[in-house]
Amino acid sequence: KIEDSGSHNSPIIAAFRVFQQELDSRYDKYERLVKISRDITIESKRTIFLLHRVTSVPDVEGILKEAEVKLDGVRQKIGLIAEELRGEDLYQFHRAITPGIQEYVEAVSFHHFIKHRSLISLEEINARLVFIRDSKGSDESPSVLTFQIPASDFLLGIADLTGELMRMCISSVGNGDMDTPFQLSGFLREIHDGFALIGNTGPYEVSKKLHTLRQSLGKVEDACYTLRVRGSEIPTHMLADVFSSRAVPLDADDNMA
Amino acid sequence: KIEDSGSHNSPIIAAFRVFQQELDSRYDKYERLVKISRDITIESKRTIFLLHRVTSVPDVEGILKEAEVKLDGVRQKIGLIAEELRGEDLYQFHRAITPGIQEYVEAVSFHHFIKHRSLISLEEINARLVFIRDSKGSDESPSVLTFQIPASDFLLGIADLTGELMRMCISSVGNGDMDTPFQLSGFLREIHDGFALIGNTGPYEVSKKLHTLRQSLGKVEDACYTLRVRGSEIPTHMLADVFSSRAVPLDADDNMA
Amino acid sequence: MSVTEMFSYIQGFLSADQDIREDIRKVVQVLEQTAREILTVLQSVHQPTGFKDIPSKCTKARELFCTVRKHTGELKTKFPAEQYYRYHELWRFVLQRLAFLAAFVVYLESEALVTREEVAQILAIEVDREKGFHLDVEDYLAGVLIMASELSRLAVNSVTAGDYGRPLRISNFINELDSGFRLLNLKNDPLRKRYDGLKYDVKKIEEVVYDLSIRGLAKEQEQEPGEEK
Amino acid sequence: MSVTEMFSYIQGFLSADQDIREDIRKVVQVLEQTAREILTVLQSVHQPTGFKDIPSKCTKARELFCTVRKHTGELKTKFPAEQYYRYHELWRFVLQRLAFLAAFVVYLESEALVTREEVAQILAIEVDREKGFHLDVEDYLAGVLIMASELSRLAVNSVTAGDYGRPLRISNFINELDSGFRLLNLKNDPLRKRYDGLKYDVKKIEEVVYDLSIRGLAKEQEQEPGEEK
Amino acid sequence: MSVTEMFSYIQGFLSADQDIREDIRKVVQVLEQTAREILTVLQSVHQPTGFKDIPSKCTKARELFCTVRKHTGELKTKFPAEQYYRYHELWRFVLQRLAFLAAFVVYLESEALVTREEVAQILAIEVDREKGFHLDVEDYLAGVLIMASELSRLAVNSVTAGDYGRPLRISNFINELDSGFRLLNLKNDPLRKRYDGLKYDVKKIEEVVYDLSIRGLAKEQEQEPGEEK
Amino acid sequence: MSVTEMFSYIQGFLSADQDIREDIRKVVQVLEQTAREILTVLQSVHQPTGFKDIPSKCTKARELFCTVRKHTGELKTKFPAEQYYRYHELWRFVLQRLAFLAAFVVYLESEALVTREEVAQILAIEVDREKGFHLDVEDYLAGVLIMASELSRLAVNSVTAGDYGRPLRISNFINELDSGFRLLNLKNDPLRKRYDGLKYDVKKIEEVVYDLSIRGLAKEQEQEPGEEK
Amino acid sequence: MSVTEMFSYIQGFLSADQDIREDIRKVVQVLEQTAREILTVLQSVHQPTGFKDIPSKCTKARELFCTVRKHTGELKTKFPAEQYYRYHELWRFVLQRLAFLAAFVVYLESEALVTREEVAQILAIEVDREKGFHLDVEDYLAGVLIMASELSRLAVNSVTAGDYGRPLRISNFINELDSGFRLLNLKNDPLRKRYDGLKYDVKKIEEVVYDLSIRGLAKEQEQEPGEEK
Amino acid sequence: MSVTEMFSYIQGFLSADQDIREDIRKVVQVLEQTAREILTVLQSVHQPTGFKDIPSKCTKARELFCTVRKHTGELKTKFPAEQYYRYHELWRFVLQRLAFLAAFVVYLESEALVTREEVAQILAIEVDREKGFHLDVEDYLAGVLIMASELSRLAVNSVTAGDYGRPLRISNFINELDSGFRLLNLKNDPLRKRYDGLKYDVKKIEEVVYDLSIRGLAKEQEQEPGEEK
Ligand SMILES: [Mn+2]
Ligand SMILES: [Mn+2]
Repeated sequence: KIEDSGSHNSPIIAAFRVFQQELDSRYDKYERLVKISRDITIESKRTIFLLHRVTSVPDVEGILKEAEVKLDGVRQKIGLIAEELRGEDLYQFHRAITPGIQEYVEAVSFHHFIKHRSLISLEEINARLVFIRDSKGSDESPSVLTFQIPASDFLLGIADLTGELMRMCISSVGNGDMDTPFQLSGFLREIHDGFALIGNTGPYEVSKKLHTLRQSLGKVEDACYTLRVRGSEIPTHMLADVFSSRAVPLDADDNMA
Repeated sequence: KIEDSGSHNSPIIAAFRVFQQELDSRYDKYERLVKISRDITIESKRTIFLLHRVTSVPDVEGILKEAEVKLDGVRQKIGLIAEELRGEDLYQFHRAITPGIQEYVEAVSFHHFIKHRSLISLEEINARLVFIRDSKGSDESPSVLTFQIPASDFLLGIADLTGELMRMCISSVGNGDMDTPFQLSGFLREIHDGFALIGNTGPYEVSKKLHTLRQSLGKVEDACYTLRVRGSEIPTHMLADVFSSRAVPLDADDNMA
Repeated sequence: MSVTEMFSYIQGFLSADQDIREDIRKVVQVLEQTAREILTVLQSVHQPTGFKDIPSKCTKARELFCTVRKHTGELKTKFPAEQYYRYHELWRFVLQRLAFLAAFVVYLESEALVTREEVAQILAIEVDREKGFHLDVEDYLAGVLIMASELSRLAVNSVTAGDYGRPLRISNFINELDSGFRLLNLKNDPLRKRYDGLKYDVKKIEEVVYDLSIRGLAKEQEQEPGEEK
Repeated sequence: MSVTEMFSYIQGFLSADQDIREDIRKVVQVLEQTAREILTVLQSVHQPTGFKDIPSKCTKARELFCTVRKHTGELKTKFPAEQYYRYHELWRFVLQRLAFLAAFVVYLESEALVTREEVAQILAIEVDREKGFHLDVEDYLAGVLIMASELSRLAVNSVTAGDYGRPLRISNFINELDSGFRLLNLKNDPLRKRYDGLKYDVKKIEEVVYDLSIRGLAKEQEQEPGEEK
Repeated sequence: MSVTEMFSYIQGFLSADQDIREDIRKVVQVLEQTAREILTVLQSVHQPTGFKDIPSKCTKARELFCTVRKHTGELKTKFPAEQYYRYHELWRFVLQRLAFLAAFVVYLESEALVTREEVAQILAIEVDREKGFHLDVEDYLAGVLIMASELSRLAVNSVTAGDYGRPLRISNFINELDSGFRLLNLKNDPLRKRYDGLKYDVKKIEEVVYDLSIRGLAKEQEQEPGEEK
Repeated sequence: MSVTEMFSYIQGFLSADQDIREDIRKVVQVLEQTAREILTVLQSVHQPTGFKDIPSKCTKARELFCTVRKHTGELKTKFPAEQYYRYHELWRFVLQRLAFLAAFVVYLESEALVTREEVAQILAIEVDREKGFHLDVEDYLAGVLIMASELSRLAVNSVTAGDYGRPLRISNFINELDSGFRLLNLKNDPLRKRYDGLKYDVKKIEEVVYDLSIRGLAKEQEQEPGEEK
Repeated sequence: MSVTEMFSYIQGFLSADQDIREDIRKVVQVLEQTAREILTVLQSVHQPTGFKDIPSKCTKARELFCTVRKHTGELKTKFPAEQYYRYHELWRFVLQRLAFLAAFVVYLESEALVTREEVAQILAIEVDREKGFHLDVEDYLAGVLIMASELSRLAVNSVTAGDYGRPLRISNFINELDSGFRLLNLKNDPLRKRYDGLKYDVKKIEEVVYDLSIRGLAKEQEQEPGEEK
Repeated sequence: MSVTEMFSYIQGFLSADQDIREDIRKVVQVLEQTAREILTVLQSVHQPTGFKDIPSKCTKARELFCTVRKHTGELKTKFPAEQYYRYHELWRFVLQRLAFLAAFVVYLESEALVTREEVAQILAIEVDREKGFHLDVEDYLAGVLIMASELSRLAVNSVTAGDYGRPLRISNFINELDSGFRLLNLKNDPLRKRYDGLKYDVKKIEEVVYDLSIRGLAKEQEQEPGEEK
């Protein structure tokens, strides 16, 4: 008799029903965060993709604006994360959101670099992650939600940024932009030296990315070297001419797209 | 002019045509040997499979004879290898034939164990790998071909044999055979101690199989232990009765297959 | 068609594939949930009291299979039928579990080996690949092997519950199964590994039968298996 | 702020973090040492002679838990309370061990499943995250599963010690636990893997009960469980 | 059907699969041999003298594609059409090589990007999966990317051979290709890795164009591409 | 000094080191051979007949340890004493094996745990690093753990050989060993992994004792351990 | 001595070893931090502007080496001198880095290969093992190889900075180094792998020199190396 | 023959085999040393100054090959002639290196591809397996491929040394070699992988020729190849 009813009335089963609820709600939240993070990743990647077009089209401003709009959309999504994490311990769900957050850092810092030719700071990023929400009780004043990106995610995003900067450099060379590669190599070298200073004191994932970072820097330095060596055969102003005459058909092509 | 005709008359190309022939004939021979080896593997595995039936049917002799016929077929195939390797360096094609050769050693030594309850020697195996062939020139006397199994292949085959012995032991226990497990554990222990003596002085592949061998021995020792412990609850002659009464339905079942 | 148009068109293909995988994954999750529920129902047969109402447990499991069929029906609609093997890995695991559960129910009901046709019917899928979403033969076999190991546990527990006839019947059944598998020339793959485990199930069950035999407990029951069922 | 300054600034964060980790690691080491001592005390119940004075062993273990509480108290002070999960991995292992030890003591005392609240109390930590350093539900469950495997060993050894009633009671307890766990929708994580191990514990204990049943040793004891407890 | 019969029947299924794989592997080997022959023919365009008789080389390659078609025809007969993805890995590599070779021939003939339809036609296979043995879109793209890298080599060698107009045309073509690929949202798979290499091809060709431009060698030829083709 | 001179000079260093390693390796090979011979002698105790003349086997093993001592003596002369840890890896494996063999002999002779001093004496090496070529404490412990696993095998085989008393004694011995190891704060290294294996040996031996107990086989022997030894 | 006493005694040994390791690790961490700072200083020579004030950077690096010497001094006190190789792995990595940095400074100052004696002096450690904490020859060589790869980067960047003479000088230096290494009979170890990388550095630098030569840039500078240095 | 005897007997085989391997390894080490010396001699042709006295370098290398012949003569005596392939792996690597060095010397002397017969003669070994210790065709081909990559480096460095005619001649030579290799039906083995590397050498040399062509440096030299050779 005891065994039979056991599975229904036992205190053990009762306790496990509580655990079931707790775990399910935790896993569900985790899943929701994974999905938001995935959306953030996709949208951030698209933004980066869009930003790469600045090397091949004349309307840089237009692209920057379009990217800004996309980034606004991403920030809305980060707002959803902030809402899910209201009152929670961010690090409990960190693994769910870190890919998206890193990718956002990558996108927003890429945008910032193209616009300002400098490295965005963690504070600048966080300053834009403040969300005003209507409280549930409608007559209360709207509440303010913030999201603070962990330093490690910031670093990892910046590490990935260097890959994009390298790609941008290669495209610039291809498209005859004479200044950007040199600017990029200086900037990349600064970031590289920064990471070298941190070395293996940061999280393990950062050390793992150092090798790729070094490779990217090498590629950019090689590109600048090539420009310099080839540029040595012709006065610089002529060089510009050569490429500006080439730029036209390229643009035409791209407008078709 | 030179470059154009180059690809047709150049001494380099001429030399490479020779290499092409040499490599192709080598690779072709290799492929043929791989295929023979694969056939040998399959047929040997089938023989082993057949031999495992001795634990569940009464007609052991019949099975041994059937296996002997199968092994004769395998030996014919080894004759094909010997023919391919006539005048060649066996070790040049060793990698192509070693899987088949090892599997044959496994099968023939399994057969030998069931029949004689002892370990077959390398000499005994090799003695049956003598092939009489009609010479190509029809009026010459028939030539004799032999195949010598390398010691390492012999060892590796015996190492695999231990796995089959373990399986045989487990089945014997399942079928109530009281003697075989104890015989097997003694035999397996001897082989195990033999391999322990060789240790890591043999080829690398042998050392790799030592762990599995040790596990097999452990399983067999556990089985004997179980028999002893359970047997303690009943006089031995009764034990045999118990199982012989069980053996009948099993046989019936098998005869249907 | 310009290069751009061509590539836009191609992009469509690539996204479609990713969407399909996402869709399949969702249905598979639901199937896993239901499979777990069926398992809970059937597991209770191992309890001493569970032996009494096996039929009612089977009935309950059968009901849950209705839900399964609803979801397998849904699963089929998620991808083009002829691309079964493109996405096979996604549902392989759960299909093997379901095959096991179907086999177990059928065994408990009739002490017979479920056929592939029956499993397919219980899951409302096909046997022949040509006819649509089907049960791959290797997945069917994997399900059967999972059941074998469940039966060795059942043999042990039926003795505890005082049912001394069942182990013998299980023993015969498993032996027949083993003979069947010996006919197969399995590659060195996951299925082969699973099959190697069958020998231990056989051995365990034989030991139970042995324990009953030496105590004279097996014989007396053997005469009345018909009544007990 | 230059790039270099920015990186120096961030390195500040990272160093602070590393210092915290170092501090936590030290306390955790001490906790591990105490946990090992408690284990040594409780392990002796597996000895044939150990069955006689289980209560005294429990008392001794309870005393050692005082030391544990001192160190968990210290642990809490080593990092900002709201960043529990940032450093969770560092103490996760030892907390699961301690939860196991607490569960084992409680089982030995009362043959009941320790509640999460009780474990938290024994370790002088919280149940609710909001209230401070707490016992994560997954770590509690992991501790319970470690105990299950210890109980399967206890079932074996209690037979050796001549206590034939205990295995049956353990079997019932473990079965109930198994039903409980089957309610959970575990992800493919370490806890899930540990839970998969429970299957073997259940089986092992069932085999012990079987061994007793077939020899008629289980029955006789079943009549007097009340007295023995 | 007895268990034995059932298993014998199942064994048939398993052997059939192994035989199919063996058969496919044989045809694929022959296809690889022919692909290597086509490559040898087309490779000679990189020779200084090779630029003169591109058309005759293309004709010769086209002839060899007849042999290819014979073998693709044979390949289709080796397995049930709807199990394409079950055996896909077996022919994937050679199909990508053949797609590359087809794309290269078409480029040399017309300086245009081969469409998937054209490749399929050259290989006598289908574009739509539904219609039979088809060219998977990813394999088509892989073939196109292999060609891109061949074209960067061609750009270099055409300068050596004194043909200063071709690099510019290749540059425009490759740029268009690059724009096309940018439209694709590639996963992190082998194709993506291959695509990342395209940037270096683009860069290399741009450098050639640059070298020609600063020496005034590009312009003069640009005016007469029509004549040269 | 030119670069060439400098590197020639450095090559001298490297060769010297390589020569030392070569020399050590040769002596170690001989030691391994002898160790294997001792193992062969001792392993025969697992034979059903082997239980009778354990003392004679021990004597034979003791003789072979003379040869070992000759070679350890040689080993010491092959490298500067203070560079023990530079070449430690070269003899570590064989030293652990020898420690195991010494521990096993001593156990078979006296059913007691060999001390580090005894092992050192049997191998004619030192205990203290300062005094010369010594037995590292971790290598001693590794040898003891290898023996533990050999003893679990011995427990099984002694039952098979009809000696029902030995398993119980082994069980007590292993339990004591386990408590000893629990005092150690092992790093996460190979030794720790080996120690984790001890748990399985303990469990295995407990199950042997259980099997004897449940059949009433343990008791009857327990009364006469004195006579049997 | 009982088993417990023996193990308590052994635990003393293990703790002592663990404490030493902990102490060493702490000093090594500080050394790594300083090494990173030196690296940051020296890496700025790759900046276009960095070529101008190489001397001032070297001076700054030399100052930081004072800190290094303080910590190497501390390191020596953390363990018994004759157990260098027992703990070698703990500082090996940082010592190679420091050897590299010392070699790089010396190269930048004098374009000469640092000797092992010089490195030892810069780090305030010994060359001969007998005299105390020393620089193992393999670690010295590893440091030199790391520098070689840094120099190939420097060759590239010096061209970018408009210094066309340096690559030629680096090329000669690296070639000499390569010949030196070819005198060594390296084992199949990490050092050997690192040396295999030197081949790529040599090739890379040769290509830089080639690029300068074909454009007539190497010649013009070659005439005035005296002025530039 | 007992099992033990049988294993002792086989161990005899194994020891003999190991002794042979040890002997071979020693000779091979000496060969490697000489090969490294020849390489050092030949490497100097890459130096700007090295181009002047290629003949004298070749003479010096030819002399060192005398030493090689002495050791290959020794090598043959170390094992039964008909078991060449049993120990092939032991000398394969060094034989390929030596084939490369022979091929390189011959190329530097005559700008022609060394034949297999010539290599065999230089190393004082056979071409036909039947006649004794011979040069396997695959090892000969591997040596030729190593040379190809050395030639791509030579093309770069000859430009630096002001020799603009050599790259063109190397380009033709390598192209012919490439056509030769494309005739071979290589398996998926190390040789195949090495051959895949040839593609990069071809490309690199083509780029050098391109650099010369676009600067009009190739033409002027092309007119006088006869004189220069
Ligand atoms: Mn990115
Ligand atoms: Mn086998």
